[in-house]
Amino acid sequence: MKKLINTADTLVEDALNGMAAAHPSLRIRDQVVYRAEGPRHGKVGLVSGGGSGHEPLHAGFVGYGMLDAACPGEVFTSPVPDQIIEATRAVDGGAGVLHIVKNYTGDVLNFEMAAELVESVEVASVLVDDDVAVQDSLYTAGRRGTGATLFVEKMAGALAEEGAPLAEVARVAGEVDERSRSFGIALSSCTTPHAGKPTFDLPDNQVELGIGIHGEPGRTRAPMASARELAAIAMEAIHGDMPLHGDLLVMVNGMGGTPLMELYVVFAEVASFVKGKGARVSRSLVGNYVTSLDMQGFSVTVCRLDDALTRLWDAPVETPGLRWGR
Amino acid sequence: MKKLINTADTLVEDALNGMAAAHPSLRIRDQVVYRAEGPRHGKVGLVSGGGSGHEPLHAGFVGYGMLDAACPGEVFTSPVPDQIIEATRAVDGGAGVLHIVKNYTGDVLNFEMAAELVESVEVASVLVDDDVAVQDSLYTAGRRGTGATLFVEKMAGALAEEGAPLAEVARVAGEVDERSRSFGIALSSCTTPHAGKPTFDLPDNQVELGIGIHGEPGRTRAPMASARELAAIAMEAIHGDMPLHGDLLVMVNGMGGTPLMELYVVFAEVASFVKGKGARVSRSLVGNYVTSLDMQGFSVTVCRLDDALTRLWDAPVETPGLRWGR
Amino acid sequence: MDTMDTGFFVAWFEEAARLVRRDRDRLTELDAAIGDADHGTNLDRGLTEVTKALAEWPPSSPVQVLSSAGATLIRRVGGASGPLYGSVFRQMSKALDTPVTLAGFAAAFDQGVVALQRLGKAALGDKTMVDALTPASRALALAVRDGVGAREAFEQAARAAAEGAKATIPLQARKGRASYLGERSVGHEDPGAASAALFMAALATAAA
Amino acid sequence: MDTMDTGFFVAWFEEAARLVRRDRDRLTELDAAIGDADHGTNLDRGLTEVTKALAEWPPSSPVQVLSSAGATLIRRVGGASGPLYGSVFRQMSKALDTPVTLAGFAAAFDQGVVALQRLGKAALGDKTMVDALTPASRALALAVRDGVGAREAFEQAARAAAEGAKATIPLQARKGRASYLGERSVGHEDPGAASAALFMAALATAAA
Ligand SMILES: Nc1ncnc2c1ncn2[C@@H]1O[C@H](COP(=O)(O)OP(=O)(O)O)[C@@H](O)[C@H]1O
Ligand SMILES: Nc1ncnc2c1ncn2[C@@H]1O[C@H](COP(=O)(O)OP(=O)(O)O)[C@@H](O)[C@H]1O
Ligand SMILES: [Mg+2]
Ligand SMILES: [Mg+2]
Ligand SMILES: [Mg+2]
Ligand SMILES: [Mg+2]
Repeated sequence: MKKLINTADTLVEDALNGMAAAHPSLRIRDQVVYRAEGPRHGKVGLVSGGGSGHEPLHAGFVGYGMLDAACPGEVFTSPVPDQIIEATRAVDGGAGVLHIVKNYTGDVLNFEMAAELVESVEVASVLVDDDVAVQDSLYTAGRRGTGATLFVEKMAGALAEEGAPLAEVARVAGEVDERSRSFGIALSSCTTPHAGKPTFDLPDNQVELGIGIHGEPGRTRAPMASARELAAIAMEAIHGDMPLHGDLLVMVNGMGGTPLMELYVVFAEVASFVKGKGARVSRSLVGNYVTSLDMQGFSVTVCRLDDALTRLWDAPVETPGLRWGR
Repeated sequence: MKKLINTADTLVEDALNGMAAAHPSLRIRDQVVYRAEGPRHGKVGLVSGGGSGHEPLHAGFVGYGMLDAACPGEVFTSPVPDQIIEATRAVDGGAGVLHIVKNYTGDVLNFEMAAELVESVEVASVLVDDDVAVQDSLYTAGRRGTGATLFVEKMAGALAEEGAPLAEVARVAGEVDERSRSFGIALSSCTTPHAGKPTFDLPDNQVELGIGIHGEPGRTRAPMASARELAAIAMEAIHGDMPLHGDLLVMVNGMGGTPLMELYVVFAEVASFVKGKGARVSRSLVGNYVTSLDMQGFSVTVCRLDDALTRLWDAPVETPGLRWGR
Repeated sequence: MDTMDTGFFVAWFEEAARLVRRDRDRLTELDAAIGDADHGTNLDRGLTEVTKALAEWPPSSPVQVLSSAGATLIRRVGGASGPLYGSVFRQMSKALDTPVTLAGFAAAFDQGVVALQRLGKAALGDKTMVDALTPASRALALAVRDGVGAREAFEQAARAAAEGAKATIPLQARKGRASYLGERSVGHEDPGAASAALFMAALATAAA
Repeated sequence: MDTMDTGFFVAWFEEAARLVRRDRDRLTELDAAIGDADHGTNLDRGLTEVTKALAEWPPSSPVQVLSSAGATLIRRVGGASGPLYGSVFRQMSKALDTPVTLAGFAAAFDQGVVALQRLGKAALGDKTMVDALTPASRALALAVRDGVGAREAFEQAARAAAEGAKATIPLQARKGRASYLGERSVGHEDPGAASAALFMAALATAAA
């Protein structure tokens, strides 16, 4: 294993120091990342968080039009309640705070504990669970939260920026999640710095289908195939769960180790699949946004837009990881 | 080798189709990427190009405030004169065209041939050669063009957007190059789709120092070390060539396969090195901008800013790969 | 050992920290197979903090040891296991009567396991730490009923936990990250059950 | 074979295309060692286009074969080798007198090598294709002087090119991408010199 780190134990801290040095728009304190300018009176505060290793998610999405604070945990480990409590108090502008939580047992438990313990701040929370690879049943922890997290953060962030009340921001956040589906495919395992070796072994002629974002193995293995075939597998899984029609926001997301060039190849296939179903790619995003360290592979996330959501997507955003309109 | 491609032979074409589908602001014709809106009368046109595999460079930097056209070649192979001629003619708004050329024999020869053959368009050209790892002497092809290409494209692009004449745009482009230095370090080799295996073998305890951006081996090997030590090696090489002082634009660039988190760790070390020399990081960029397919590693590029260049850097830009102010 | 004093509880966590440090890589490897390869690191980080806190602010009662350990695990581990283990010990601290008899310990421990199940909603057989902790709790209850001594009781609990952990191997996970794997989770020991067995082994050692 | 006709020139490029296709991976591997692992692919792509163009628009003279091949290489290869090889054949086409005698061929070929050196500024010993093409050109000139027949002359040129290519192994590169490697370029055959040797081998075969 070769990694650009000082020590595995200081990785998160060192990376946050780098973020602070690179982005004067951020302020970082006690492993929480804030907008430098602090909370705005009357605006709903948005707090998200989760394990590190998914950069730019979440810390890279702190800024105008998106999050007010992000709580990064250790690599692939949910943050602890202290961070979340601290962040929630700090970003409250008197209008309450929305917790954006990916549906993992760890994230859910730590955010729940924090929400119980934080006092004097009205807290609502939205659970993101967009991954169609996992059956949502009594026999699983429910669908994972993956790529749609970015959509929720962006659109809820835009709405909060406009001054909408907490209940409305929470409602729209939930709506974005409900209208979103994801599916991920890995070509290689990632290597966590503490483990020091790949989480799983994957032969050269196989891929993992239905991966999450913690470098965990997927639901099944399949033979390695062309970009066209792999894109079709992901899109069929999504389309089977939520038939594609109308205007779509489509993200082809890299897992961290896949060249942008290849993500564009996948996007071309995804776009032609969408067209083939009579739907329309009306907004898109191609790049490394919700990653799993150095894993090679991609995920597709689709959100069915309406006019209101399109407007929220298009609204100005100014964060290290996503920026337009300012 | 596992890659998200259909075939190695169609890779560039497939990726460009994906770019076209993802970015309505681009128009792609005969393997040249243009701004969709076409040339603006009286504005100097900016054309760059080079091998593919460095995405988002160059095609991802086509748009307002940067390039007017990019000519992508095959993977790691300079474009051919036809592309450059076609692009040069298409983007001319009557004020002439600047060719931004990285100093590689292939790029230089193909752009030179194109410049000779293109008729009725005034062409100037700037050669980017910022890589301090290569000695600039009679016994080499001269310093390579690497990360500074992005700086040149951004700042010359901003100046062209303001309506400056060709000679002035070319002069400033050259000035940016002169004030910029880079050094790159690889932790792993990349794999080109045609070769199908890593370009070089690198033991787990070694790194390549002084790499370019074509996946070629570097000047020497050194033992694998901490982010702090590797950053110091890169920065000492740069500082030894161009003593750091004053306000600096600093880019920590990933080679394509390195997680963003690790790039931030490197950036923290680079920033503290700069501070230690009494200079100041006044602008920065951290991410995958000038890549070598799936190579793991990083490069640092430093540009000594003055007020005029800072203003050009800060000016609005709207491209798939770099965007702010609009 | 008729009653368990503060030193006993401190020894318990120190030994647990030692065992988890020793088996950190094994726990992480178990988690790599059906999870995200962080369980050993998570718990090692947490228990290191627990022993540090116990050394810095020496507790004056068993209840304090448990509440300090519970709070530290919640505050320092993160992930699923942090709040879950933290809740076990926090609830135990609330339910514990002093002086601590074996019967009192067993009752409080059972309350801890109940709190864990309330929080995590995992049932026996879902392939989680519950599959090691529930048999351990049952073993303690039986030992109390049968009038077995503390040392022997803790050894029986440790054995039950170890067997419970091993028995997770053929199960399909229904809770936590491993549940995403569906049938592929079969054939691997649950990392949380494995670490729970270490907690119970530490208990036996502390009593020995 | 007193003079060389259009068919001979077509056969030359067809054989060159065949050899480069056959040795594509070897050329790419040579380029991987001291360059960027694309020389085999580059040249294979270019020569495939050359033979396609020659088939689609059958040339009616040796000059047309050379100018078509030169233009196609410039228009389809890219990289350093595209313009360089393209210039050799384009210049050769300009300098060629018909009917093509061995002396005429040798003189035109030498003009091609001169054009290559004008463009690339590489001298003998810089570890480039020049190190294979210059000895080949010299061998042709000597054969003309000594009145050797064409077939024999081309074989001598092919041998000289092959030897020139091998002789690049101990050299340190001073031009092209390999020059960035400094001393590390020593010990490897230059890929462009190796492909130049294939061009000359193809010439000998076309004449056989
Ligand atoms: N709902 C739950 N109830 C009980 N135990 C659980 C539950 N979810 C997960 N666990 C336990 O937590 C362990 C994983 O802990 P850890 O790896 O530290 O956290 P994470 O899964 O967040 O990475 C599992 O092996 C399992 O024993
Ligand atoms: N200046 C030069 N003069 C002559 N030949 C050169 C020069 N630069 C490079 N070459 C030749 O080109 C070959 C490399 O070609 P190729 O790999 O196709 O292009 P690139 O170097 O652009 O990837 C080298 O092996 C060398 O023989
Ligand atoms: Mg985890
Ligand atoms: Mg090349
Ligand atoms: Mg885990
Ligand atoms: Mg090459």
